[in-house]
Amino acid sequence: MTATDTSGPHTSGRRAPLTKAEIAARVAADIPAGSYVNLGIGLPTLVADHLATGRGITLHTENGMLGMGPSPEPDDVDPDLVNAGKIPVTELPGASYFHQADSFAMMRGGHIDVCVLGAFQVSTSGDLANWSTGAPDAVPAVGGAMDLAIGARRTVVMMTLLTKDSRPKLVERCTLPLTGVGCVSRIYTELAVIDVGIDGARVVELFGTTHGELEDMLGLKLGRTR
Amino acid sequence: MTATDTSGPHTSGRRAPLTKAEIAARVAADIPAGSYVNLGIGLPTLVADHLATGRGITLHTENGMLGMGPSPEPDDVDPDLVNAGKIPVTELPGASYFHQADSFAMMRGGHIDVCVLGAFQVSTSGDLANWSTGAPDAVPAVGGAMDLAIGARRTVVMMTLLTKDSRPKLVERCTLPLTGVGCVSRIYTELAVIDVGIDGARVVELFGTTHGELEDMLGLKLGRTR
Amino acid sequence: MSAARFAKSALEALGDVADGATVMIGGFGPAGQPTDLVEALLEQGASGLVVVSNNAGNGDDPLARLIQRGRVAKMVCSFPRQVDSWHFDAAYRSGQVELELVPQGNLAERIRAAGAGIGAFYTPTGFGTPLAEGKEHRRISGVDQVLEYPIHADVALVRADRADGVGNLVYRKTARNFGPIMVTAARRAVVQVREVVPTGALDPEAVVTPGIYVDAVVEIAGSARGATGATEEPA
Amino acid sequence: MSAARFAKSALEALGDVADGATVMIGGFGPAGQPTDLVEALLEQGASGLVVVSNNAGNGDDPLARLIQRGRVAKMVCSFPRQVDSWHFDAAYRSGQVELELVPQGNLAERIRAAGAGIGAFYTPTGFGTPLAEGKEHRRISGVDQVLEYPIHADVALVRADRADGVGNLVYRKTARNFGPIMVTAARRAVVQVREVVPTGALDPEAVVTPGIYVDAVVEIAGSARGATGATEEPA
Repeated sequence: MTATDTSGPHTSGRRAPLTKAEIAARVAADIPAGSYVNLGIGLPTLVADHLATGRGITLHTENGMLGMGPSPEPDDVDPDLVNAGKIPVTELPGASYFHQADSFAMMRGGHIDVCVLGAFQVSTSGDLANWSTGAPDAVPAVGGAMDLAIGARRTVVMMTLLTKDSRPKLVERCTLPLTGVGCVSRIYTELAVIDVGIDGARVVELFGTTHGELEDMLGLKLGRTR
Repeated sequence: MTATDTSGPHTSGRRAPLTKAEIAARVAADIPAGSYVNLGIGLPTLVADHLATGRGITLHTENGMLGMGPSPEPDDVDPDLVNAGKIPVTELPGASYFHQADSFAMMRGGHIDVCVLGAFQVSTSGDLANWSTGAPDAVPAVGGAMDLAIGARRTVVMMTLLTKDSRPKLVERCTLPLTGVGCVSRIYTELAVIDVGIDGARVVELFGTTHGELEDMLGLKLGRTR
Repeated sequence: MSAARFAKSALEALGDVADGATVMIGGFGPAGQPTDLVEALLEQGASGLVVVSNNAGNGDDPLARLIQRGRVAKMVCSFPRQVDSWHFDAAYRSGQVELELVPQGNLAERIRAAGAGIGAFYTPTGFGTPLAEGKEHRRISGVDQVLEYPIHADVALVRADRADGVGNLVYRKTARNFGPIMVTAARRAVVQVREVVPTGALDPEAVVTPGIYVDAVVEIAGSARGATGATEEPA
Repeated sequence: MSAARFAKSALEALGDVADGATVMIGGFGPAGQPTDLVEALLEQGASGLVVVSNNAGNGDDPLARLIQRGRVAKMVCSFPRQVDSWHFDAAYRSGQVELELVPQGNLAERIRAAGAGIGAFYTPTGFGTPLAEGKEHRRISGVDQVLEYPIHADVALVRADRADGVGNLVYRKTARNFGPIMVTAARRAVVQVREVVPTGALDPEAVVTPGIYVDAVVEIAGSARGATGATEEPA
């Protein structure tokens, strides 16, 4: 599904960094037809725009629905029909509703094929930190993040590779409070697609940078897929 | 709800033993209006005939239904609509269907007010044995007995007081495999209504026998309610 | 539970709530919030409450005002922080309200466990995170899991779409959320509905909450589609 | 799971079942038995099966014949003994089939736990009885409870009433029983329905099993109301 010949990751190094929409499209391209998918709040919601209809991809929203459609026209907003970000959505043919325990059973029982989450930090071993900035005066909130992170068959992260003050978000070890341990399998960023996990971080694809530049930027030794 | 003045249990001693239908009526008389009730297979099913309509009593069947009605006319038998004994039943207005986990959650979560079960043995402390005769060659089967015994708010037993070979079924200690520990609060039999539990066995009402005769018959010391 | 009672007002449906009671409040953001019942709780006066709810109030909605007035001693929820959760934020920062932060799936499963008579359960959610600190855990089938306990309540306040004469309920779209499990976990479940319909009018195959779980029902005319005020709040 | 496939025959829907597989079979007595799918399993030929089902066959129904032919190594069920369970009785007495007897509520909850990602749970059911012997237990909130583990399966065979084009299912009356939980607990869920209806024809509020749980569907004309043969069996 992704580039696996060794020339792939490296010859693509001189392409430009991706826009957010392009990252979303790149995430979408990896989602197999027929998948059940949960998109986390924030950046990952952009992925929906790139899931072509006709591929039979069904969106789950953990507040209790399968078959979620796009935002409604203003006149069609229904306050009883919202997504996990409390944003009004619509219902597609074949939709179904269920209560919170059933919805999280669906997620926690491993029935969702792909979950796309945002992140503050991801470790090279796949640990995820995406619910708390660790600021001492912050009001904490976790929502479904911890369930989503470990419940899906495959959890991937869509994020910028650097924070606003240019610190790497892909790290040897997360310093922020964890959401889940070893749960992320791949990150999609503006500069690279990188697999993470027990084998460490391995570059899958580069955009507007080189393997060496990326290693320098992150202060990490990165492997290559295959 | 039951006789609580001390004259009650004793002056009633010279009434005749109850028929099975009369035991069922006696059980029914103790069930408060508005109750949700589960009737075990066998003898307890007779209780349904004595639950007057208009008292708002709703029958639960653990195979997945509330609002169970009586047996259908032969032409109206529906193989998709059976009770826990796999006998065809009917649906009353206000009925609802649910799956096995939800049905047993209803039972196990303490939402059923009264469960009426049959028994092989009940101990004076309220232990129940009603699923296995202990015969070495028997094919065992338990069904929902263990869940029903301990799940309901109040579990009572309807049974004959003696086995076919005249051995007492109310015993100091069950010798047959247990269904549940300390779960029965009252037994209804042809000769007596008896409370059981941590305070031991206490006679509530007698039919055609005396307190002393009953003690001799059972080989037990019996208390009196109040 | 005995048969559902139909009340003439939210306050009558609510009945007596003791100081220090644990109160579950349904809803996920505005969807499914039992706004009129929480208003009634404000009026009723109980304090020192433990409130179990996914969120901790938006803007000046009734739950937010309950917190503002110091009536809530503790919130058990997954996502208290909202752009307009200023009353909770202030109460939390001043130490006026205690917070038990629970992952949303654990919140749902713990409420379900209370209703289903489960004593405790092991789940991988939260293992290795600050929210599992101090909790018992063990490795089962190669996966590290945390032991979680049920959450029971004295009262559950829930909004549904329709009830029939025996208290069977159906909900509407994602407003279903916590309602069906909260009514199972509370000693008393109080429900506001848009419409009470005659017994027999709900399809027995489509009943979501059987009447056995429902203790009191109040019909609030026009309480569907956020007309109780929920729509006025930012999402 | 990926989108449901619609098969032309029960055998095609069943697909490959390996020797030694764990197979869940829905139904409570005749109600909800996926008779045609179990017939297909007979024909398909897998042996050494572990079968999880509330009962262990009636008369000469397909499950009874599966046992009779020595294809079942172990039954996991709550109530194998029926007036006409002669094939199971004989196989059990001769030691040909192993039996794990499970209280019906534990059977249901363990199947649900498998589908819901619960690692294990404590329940009071069975404590102090022979069926809890050797099991871990502890006292929680003053009640003795037994630790029970999930039951997973390779395949679930289930009967529903209708399916739509994405595999959403509705059931009929007490034939619902184990279907909705078994499809969540199996790596592959195969469903026989009376009727396949167009996507959009099922009310999203009344869907009992969302299509995510369904891998293969076969329409068996006239399979409602026991017309698949279940009615011929004594209750």
